Amino acid sequence: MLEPVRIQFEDFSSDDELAALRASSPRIGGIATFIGCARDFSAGRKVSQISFDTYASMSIAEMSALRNDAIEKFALLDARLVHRIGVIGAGEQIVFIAAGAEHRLPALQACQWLIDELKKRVPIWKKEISPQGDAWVTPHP
Amino acid sequence: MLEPVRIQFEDFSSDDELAALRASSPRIGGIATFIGCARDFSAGRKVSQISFDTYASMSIAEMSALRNDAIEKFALLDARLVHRIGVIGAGEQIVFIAAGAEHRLPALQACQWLIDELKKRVPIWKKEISPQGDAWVTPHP
Amino acid sequence: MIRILFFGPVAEQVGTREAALEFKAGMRLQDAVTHIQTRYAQAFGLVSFIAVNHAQTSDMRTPLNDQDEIAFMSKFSGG
Amino acid sequence: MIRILFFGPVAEQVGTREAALEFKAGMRLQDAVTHIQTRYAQAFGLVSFIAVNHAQTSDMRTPLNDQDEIAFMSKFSGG
Repeated sequence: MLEPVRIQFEDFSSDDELAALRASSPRIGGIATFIGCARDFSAGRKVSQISFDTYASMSIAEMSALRNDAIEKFALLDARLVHRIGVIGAGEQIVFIAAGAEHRLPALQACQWLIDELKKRVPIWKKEISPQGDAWVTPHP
Repeated sequence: MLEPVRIQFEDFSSDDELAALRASSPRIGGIATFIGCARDFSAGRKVSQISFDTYASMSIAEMSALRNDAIEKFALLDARLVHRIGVIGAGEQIVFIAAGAEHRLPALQACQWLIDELKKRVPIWKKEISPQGDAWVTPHP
Repeated sequence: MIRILFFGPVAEQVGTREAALEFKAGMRLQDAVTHIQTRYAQAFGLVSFIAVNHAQTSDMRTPLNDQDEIAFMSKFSGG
Repeated sequence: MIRILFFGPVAEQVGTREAALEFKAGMRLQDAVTHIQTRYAQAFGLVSFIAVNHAQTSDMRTPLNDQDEIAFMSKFSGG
């Protein structure tokens, strides 16, 4: 059984995550997901790969807390968060978020809230690898 | 190759749809999806199946127009809409929407807009089948 | 001939998914509506939208052509 | 011993992912911060958040215990 909150090197399957989410309750009427992908272009430069580092134990703790917060705040039936680390090629998947609720609006709102909060609260850092050199990404405030 | 707008009896695979969406551009940074599922409970009654009818040729025309409208309105790189018809068991998938953009906000906004508009503009009707009898669903205004 | 289509709750009430209406030169949407309203009074109470050749319209003066397809539809409930 | 952790840009600047600091009774977070700030002045400029045992804190009076884990982190950029 796939854990609902994970940090992993391997790619993920949306079908597998959605099957796990749907198995949690037959009362789910709406599932919103967000998938972040590695763009091949950033800040005017071609990007070939993105390398991710994390404080894994704190990330898992923060992602679990986020999941619990979202379930409570939006009355979700279930939610899942998966973030990959290591070196990810352009066009590949980075992060998966899913929120399942009885109706669509809370699912969609929770999904957006989860990805926004993940970016703020989860200790993960990315470095863009391009033919012109590597650069850590500094988020704008 | 899977068409980006479809009405079909068969179930769909999010992985297959997402692979087709991601193949459209390596510049996609965010993909938002919405999946509607058949709830096992509605208006106080247990629901065992939902039966869908459609005016197929008009639905395809409306869904294609919706896709074009969303791509323009939210500057999406691609979008997909799949709706199942026929008899769908409780817990099963009904509808799939995906919106891919360079950044997450337009993808999330487009996804919500697409499912809201689909419900308003696409000629599909559902009948809930329950042990207490069948009932066409009348949407609230 | 004009092709008349019914779906979902309307089709169930009418008892068929399709009907035909003889085309006459100069016909307008209002003529088809009046015919359906008379022939299927009870089902017509469910109708909220009308589409002529896949496009919704509420303009009853819309001129009809032979082979046109008119759908009488109740409120949508997909998604 | 207190375990000091660095990640991402901070680890790259420091040149290591982990350092150790001798624990002394009565130590507070401020003592660890002063030590790191002195020893890795340049990397410290990148630090925006500090976590003690996986929980972010900005309270420099936080008492430390032997075996504590302190992370000096730059702004997050995941997702």
